[in-house]
Amino acid sequence: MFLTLVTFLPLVAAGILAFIPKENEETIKQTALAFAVADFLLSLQLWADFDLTTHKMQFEFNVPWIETWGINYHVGIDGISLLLYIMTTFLTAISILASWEVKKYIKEYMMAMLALGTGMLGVFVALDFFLFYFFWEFQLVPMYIIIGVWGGPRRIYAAVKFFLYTAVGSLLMLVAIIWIYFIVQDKTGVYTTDLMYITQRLDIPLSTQKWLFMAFFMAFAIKVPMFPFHTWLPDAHVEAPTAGSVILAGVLLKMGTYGFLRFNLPLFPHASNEFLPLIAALSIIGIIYGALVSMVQEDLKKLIAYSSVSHLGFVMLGIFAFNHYGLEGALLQNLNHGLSTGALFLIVGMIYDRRHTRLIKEFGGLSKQMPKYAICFMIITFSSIGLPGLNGFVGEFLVLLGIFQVNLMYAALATSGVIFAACYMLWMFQRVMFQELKNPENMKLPDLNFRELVLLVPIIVLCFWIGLYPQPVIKTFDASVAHLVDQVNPKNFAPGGAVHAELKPGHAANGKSEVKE
Amino acid sequence: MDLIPAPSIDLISLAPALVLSVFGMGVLILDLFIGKDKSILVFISLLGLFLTTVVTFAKGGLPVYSFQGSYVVDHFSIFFIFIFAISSALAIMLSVNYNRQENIKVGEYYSLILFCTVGMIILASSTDLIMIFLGIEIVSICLYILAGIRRNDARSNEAALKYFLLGAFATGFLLYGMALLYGATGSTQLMKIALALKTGKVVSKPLLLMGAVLLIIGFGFKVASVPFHMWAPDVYQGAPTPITAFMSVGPKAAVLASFFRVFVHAMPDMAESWILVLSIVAVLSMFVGNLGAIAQTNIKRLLAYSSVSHIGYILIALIAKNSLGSASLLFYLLAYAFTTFGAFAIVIILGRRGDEKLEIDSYSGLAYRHPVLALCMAIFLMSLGGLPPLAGFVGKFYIFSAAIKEGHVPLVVIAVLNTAVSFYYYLKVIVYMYMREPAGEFHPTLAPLSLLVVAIAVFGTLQLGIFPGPIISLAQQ
Amino acid sequence: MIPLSHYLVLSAMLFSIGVLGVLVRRNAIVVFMCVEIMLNAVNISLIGFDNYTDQVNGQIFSFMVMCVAAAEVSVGLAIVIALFRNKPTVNLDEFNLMRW
Amino acid sequence: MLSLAWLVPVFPLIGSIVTGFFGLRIGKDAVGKVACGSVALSFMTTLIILAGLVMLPEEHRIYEQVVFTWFASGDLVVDFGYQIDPLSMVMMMVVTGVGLIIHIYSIGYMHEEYSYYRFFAYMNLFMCSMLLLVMGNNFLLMFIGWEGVGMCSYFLIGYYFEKKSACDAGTKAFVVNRVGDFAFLLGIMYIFKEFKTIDFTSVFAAAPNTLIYGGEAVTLITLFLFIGATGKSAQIPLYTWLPDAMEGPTPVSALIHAATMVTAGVYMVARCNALFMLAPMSMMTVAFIGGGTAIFAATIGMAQNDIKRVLAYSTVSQIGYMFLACGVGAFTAGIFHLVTHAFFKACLFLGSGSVIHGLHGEQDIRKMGGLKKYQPVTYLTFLISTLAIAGIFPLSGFFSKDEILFHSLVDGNMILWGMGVSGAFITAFYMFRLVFLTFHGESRVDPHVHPHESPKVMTLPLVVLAGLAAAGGLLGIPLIKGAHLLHHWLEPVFSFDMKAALDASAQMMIKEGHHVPAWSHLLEKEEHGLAMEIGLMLLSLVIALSGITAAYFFYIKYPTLPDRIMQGQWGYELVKNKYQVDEFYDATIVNPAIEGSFFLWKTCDAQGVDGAVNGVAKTIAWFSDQARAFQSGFVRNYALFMVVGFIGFLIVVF
Repeated sequence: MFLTLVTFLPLVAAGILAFIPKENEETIKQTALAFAVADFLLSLQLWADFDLTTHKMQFEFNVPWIETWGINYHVGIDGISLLLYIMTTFLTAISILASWEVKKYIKEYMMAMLALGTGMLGVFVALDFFLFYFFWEFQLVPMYIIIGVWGGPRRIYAAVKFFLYTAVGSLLMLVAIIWIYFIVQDKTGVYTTDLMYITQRLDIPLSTQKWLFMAFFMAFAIKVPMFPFHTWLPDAHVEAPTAGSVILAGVLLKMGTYGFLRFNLPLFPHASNEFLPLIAALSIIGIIYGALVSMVQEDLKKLIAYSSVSHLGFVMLGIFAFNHYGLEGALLQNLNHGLSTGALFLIVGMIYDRRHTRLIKEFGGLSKQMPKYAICFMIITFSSIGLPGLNGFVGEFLVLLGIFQVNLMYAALATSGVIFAACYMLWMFQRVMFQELKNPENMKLPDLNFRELVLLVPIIVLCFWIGLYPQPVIKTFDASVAHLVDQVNPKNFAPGGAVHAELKPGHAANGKSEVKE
Repeated sequence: MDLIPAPSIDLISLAPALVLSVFGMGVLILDLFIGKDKSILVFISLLGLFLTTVVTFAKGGLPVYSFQGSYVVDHFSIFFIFIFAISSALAIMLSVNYNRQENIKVGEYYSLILFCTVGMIILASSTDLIMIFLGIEIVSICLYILAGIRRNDARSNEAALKYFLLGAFATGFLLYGMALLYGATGSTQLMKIALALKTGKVVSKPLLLMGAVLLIIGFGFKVASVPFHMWAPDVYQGAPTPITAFMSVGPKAAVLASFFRVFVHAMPDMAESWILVLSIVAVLSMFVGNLGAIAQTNIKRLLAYSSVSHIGYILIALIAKNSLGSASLLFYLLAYAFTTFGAFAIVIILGRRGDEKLEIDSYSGLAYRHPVLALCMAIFLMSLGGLPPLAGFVGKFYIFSAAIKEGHVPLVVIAVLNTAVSFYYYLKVIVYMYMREPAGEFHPTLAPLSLLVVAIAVFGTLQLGIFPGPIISLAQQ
Repeated sequence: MIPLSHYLVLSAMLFSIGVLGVLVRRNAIVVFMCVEIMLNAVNISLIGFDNYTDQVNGQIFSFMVMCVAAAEVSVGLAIVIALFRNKPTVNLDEFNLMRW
Repeated sequence: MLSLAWLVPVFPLIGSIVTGFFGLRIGKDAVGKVACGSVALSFMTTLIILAGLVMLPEEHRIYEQVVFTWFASGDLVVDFGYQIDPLSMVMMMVVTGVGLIIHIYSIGYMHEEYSYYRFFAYMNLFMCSMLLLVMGNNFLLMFIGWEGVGMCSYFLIGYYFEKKSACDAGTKAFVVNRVGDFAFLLGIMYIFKEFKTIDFTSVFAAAPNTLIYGGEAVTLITLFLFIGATGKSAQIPLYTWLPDAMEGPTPVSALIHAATMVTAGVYMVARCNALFMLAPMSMMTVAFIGGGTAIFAATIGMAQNDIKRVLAYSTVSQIGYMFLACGVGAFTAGIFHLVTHAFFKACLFLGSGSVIHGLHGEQDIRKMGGLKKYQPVTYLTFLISTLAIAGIFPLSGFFSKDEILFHSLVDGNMILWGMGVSGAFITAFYMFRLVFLTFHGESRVDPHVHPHESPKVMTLPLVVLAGLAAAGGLLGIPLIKGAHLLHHWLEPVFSFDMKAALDASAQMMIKEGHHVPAWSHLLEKEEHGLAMEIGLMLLSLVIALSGITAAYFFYIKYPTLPDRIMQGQWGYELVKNKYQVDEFYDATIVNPAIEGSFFLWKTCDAQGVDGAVNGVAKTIAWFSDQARAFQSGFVRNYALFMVVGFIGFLIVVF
């Protein structure tokens, strides 16, 4: 019940905001921030009460929702989702504070932000297919509105692209969800969409697994985004307002990787193993390709967007290492990317607020003018590069270590990403912050104000904390990851898995003939 | 053996149609005796619809057949009558203000809607080809008139003419199909047809197939499925907006009910043939509807094309031909009714005399002038698109479930891809409402009844989307 | 007895004539008359079937068809008249205000 | 006493935080005091630890201190722990000692700078990272330091961030280092895969029983590690960043790019001697890369005109010697040279800094000359260090270099020895060229500049370092038994039982069913007479002297000769242009990468991938237009479609 409260608190806050007259801008902003911070603090309580020793779902809450279909309102949290959940509340609060200077329709903006918060939190706690899909699609709308209304010049194009692209993937997932629903019903006679129940009992032949895997893969790979499905991301990032980018990078992309962890791996372990080469290849291409393309970008946000493609490649690679290191590294890297890239977007947003441009060539030598900004930017840059001692390193190392156990070539190719990361980040940093301060427009830029420091300092502190003492974070993952490793271990599923898992002939006869190769 | 057997007529099972007919005639007659103010007629019509709904639930021990099995009262038909009553009531409520604004001072208007509803009730309850034919014709003839009720408006006229000529043309096909079916099986009653098919007592297989195809054309026309949909955009655009809304929900639902009975109940034993044809029709409808809608600039035409695509989704429920299929059909239609009426209600509210605001770009910036209206419109559009937590999503989920249960996965994949395409044009409207600066002024006519319609529609859309449980249980009976 | 196929062929031919008429004629009234031909074609086959199978359903059906056809005529002509008031022509090709 | 170890890196860290965040507020004097004080504290702590370590019995001279568990995942446990053993002790002494001297020097050198505090913050942070590097008890902690020094190096090279060349050099240094780090990381991961741990002690103890001598695993591991070392220590092919790194302030060059950071690679290879000894192929690679770099960089050094660049190439070349030593298994010799090199090269750099300071920023040796009368202290210390690097008896360089040459012949082969010897000749030549051009002869100084001697705070460190450069050889006096202190000291670290390792390997191979090759010859140790050793010493002395003589001949006796001879010589041009390696890298790697990236972005991404996405949208829009076109508005058309549909369906059904 507490979990439900934390999840829906932002939506309630959005409802409350609706009743504040839109002239009271300060009240609106403060109320929104107060609720977001409160939600963050409440979510910390979850961590405090979290039992590290079990992989089982905690804070579970399960009530029937649509009984006829066996759909429940089932929420719960485990080591995999807990920290993503907390990061979501954290970044929601940060984003709201980052949006202090939004000029138009502030009330609607805050409402959208808060509604988005609930949508994202819901995705991470939903333990019912239907409920998951419900939240998964639900959060699209506020994000779409945020990009489309408060975005840059090509915001409509970007917003529609974002929406449609992600919708295509998720609709295919919907088909798969329904399919699973009937497979389970055929096998057990129970109509249910309960994830836990299905995960334990879903035992399907490899060919079916492959199709279902592909459907889920499309939904999540687009969200992540993996290599050929990434082009919505630069557009969305470039056009989104600062806070939108922060949320997009910090949370929305994580929903994709979370989906792989929560659905693809446990539900289709065999297919996951079969698809490993493909996904590893796409991830590695993503890592290198994202980095190279990022190197030559002229727009700061686009650069960071492409760097996300690269970073998320690491995360995917870690997930598909199927071992403890890789998975924990991926989870950690999820958080790290959320923090570092979120902070980078904030940083770019701050300079954009001052100069109304994000073109790298417009800048140069800002260090001289804005030393505080320079320090923050520098730390975050190195965190993004993955410098040991900052947050990026541990996750990256674990991911690489994980994939190394699988294949030396994968690891070698992926590790080359660390070189490219240094190239594009440092080159960008050099052109923006170093060199001569030539552009007269940059001569009088004010340094960070108090609010902006308040935004960045907590993130920087977290960066150091995760970099120097990530143990509390990793411990949180441990039990759940160990369980997941077990689930995807080839030893634990029958080879072929076919005979006893055939569908009943009467029912899906057509389906089989049409669907199997 | 009596020479003239006394027909066993169960009046209670006929009550809905009878009550509504009485009210319809009452409205017609009363119209002669009252002055210019027709609002009393509205009240009486709504009362009639309400009473119809009440008496619908009076019958116990379902299903009950009357007229030697030509007419049935079962859960299926009751649910449909419920849908019809809601859609007709909403249409009437929407019309009040619209008629005032467009200066339509015709008393028959309301009685025609009521008669049309009677036709729908008959259509949904009939289990005999003759009755079905009669029902369809009652509905159609009323609609021909209603579409052209703005006698001085060239578009309205044109709509009526097109609808009428093509409708009659399609009736020819339908009728021919019925005749051949009758000839092939020796009966006009659906149950006997089913029996004949089951036992193989078919005079001629080609005749049967031909009949089935002709029936598909007839029904397909009435529900505006591709390639028999072409009247729909034009007629939707030309007809008065409340009638457009009405047309796109009630009559279609009625025809679908009958469509379902004829094909799923009467011809399950030749399913392979008609499933193939219906699949093609469904796929074409989805594609043509969605693709056509993308290019539209007129909101009514857009919604018309969108309704074509929705027929595509609904036909999947028929193709599934299982109990889930019928239940999902019911649920989807109810959801669709709420959503469509809601959308059209907003269209009507935004328009005013001489400035109907039917072009999509006239919606620019609506969200900043009238946030609630814009939000409602967005809800309806998203529900049409099928986004949770709205009714349209649950409906689609339901239909897709029915189809996947039968293994029609490719069909469903096509359907979901089409859904994605459809998001584009629904989003387009939202883009105009939310993401563009207001272009002109808005002068919505905020009539109480219209707003009530919006409120009901929003409530229905959200209720069916978030807590669809009760209605699903009802639909599954 | 005249074999059933004769009825059916006649009916089909009439129906086809009606369909063709609808497709090629421009005058709204003529088109509508072609539709009537189609309906009557159906009547022939209905009665033919009846005659052949010794039933009455088809005859009842054809009565219904006639009634409906009559009703359609009245409505159809009313629509044409209303149309004619606004635009003095019955040429269908001149009615395409709404398209695309 | 040893338990104080954790404090050593903490002092500079605190110093860095204080100077970095409060530097502007507390003023320059305080910044200087804090920075030097923190390093001094670490130095003193190091001395205490040294005392503690000395007091331990020889075979127990290893002390591990786990501060906390950095992270653990599955069976991977990475401690934040320190390891004090003779090797790390040597490094700590060098780092803190030389570091302290250079910090003091910097007070004078950097005095005019506005962002004085920033400089010291970076310097202190560097000290902290470098100490982590040498003190870490596992590979990953070493890697923290490894990357940390890289980052500080990046900042310090780009200290004058308004100069584009400085920024470019910084970025280049970091990126090239990253190439090495990439391999280092792979090496660490490989080690973990084989050993399931990355702690030094466990890995090295388990190595002989886990890895097969000369096997694929150990060869790959060591090669990966060595590539990492080439990045950090500026060896072929990753040396190009170091000459550019001279963009940084001179104390930085002295501390980071001469004495400490760049030798981290040597430290790492020496640290992993237990692994390298198992991989003969890698050892050969190390030796040849080292020897090759030694001679290659030396030739470039002959033709450079920037005083710091000459020293930079000299550094590259000297580190090459250290690798050469490691490659032939003479790890002690490598570390010995590392130590002496730290002394004399730091002195040289600081001396050059003094010269530059005295000439107000002039770095071109063609615009110097005759400075010895203006800067006597600088000249003297510079000369001592130059003699040391040239290998003149009895200065430190003589001992360390000679040891390397001896081992390269005895444990290596003639080729390696030849490389070393010719490198020594060239070294003597270009170093004296530098001295002659800078301090002797006619003054070519810009008449507006008035050279002057540097302040005490700068000359004192020079004197100290010159003293160390002169006396450093005492650490390893050859020939006399027991007088080679360093050798004795490092014995516990570098004692590798080859026989046991080979036996273990043989057993593993038998277990796996492989044929065991004959390894017995590896254990044979040739005995060399004293005469040979002395002969080699004399030979190298002669070579050094001839190098000096050549330089004298060219640059003092006939100063016009070099120009006349070299004019238009392709060989000279080639050397002067540094063999065009930078250009080669630009043309083959950097530019293709950037152009390729543009191609990927503009063509692949925008037109290909995104083009496909938009193409789908466009196709749909096109179909939409088509679908619309059917809707002609004519009733008869609509009817026609119905009939067509009807016929179509009839065809489908029948």
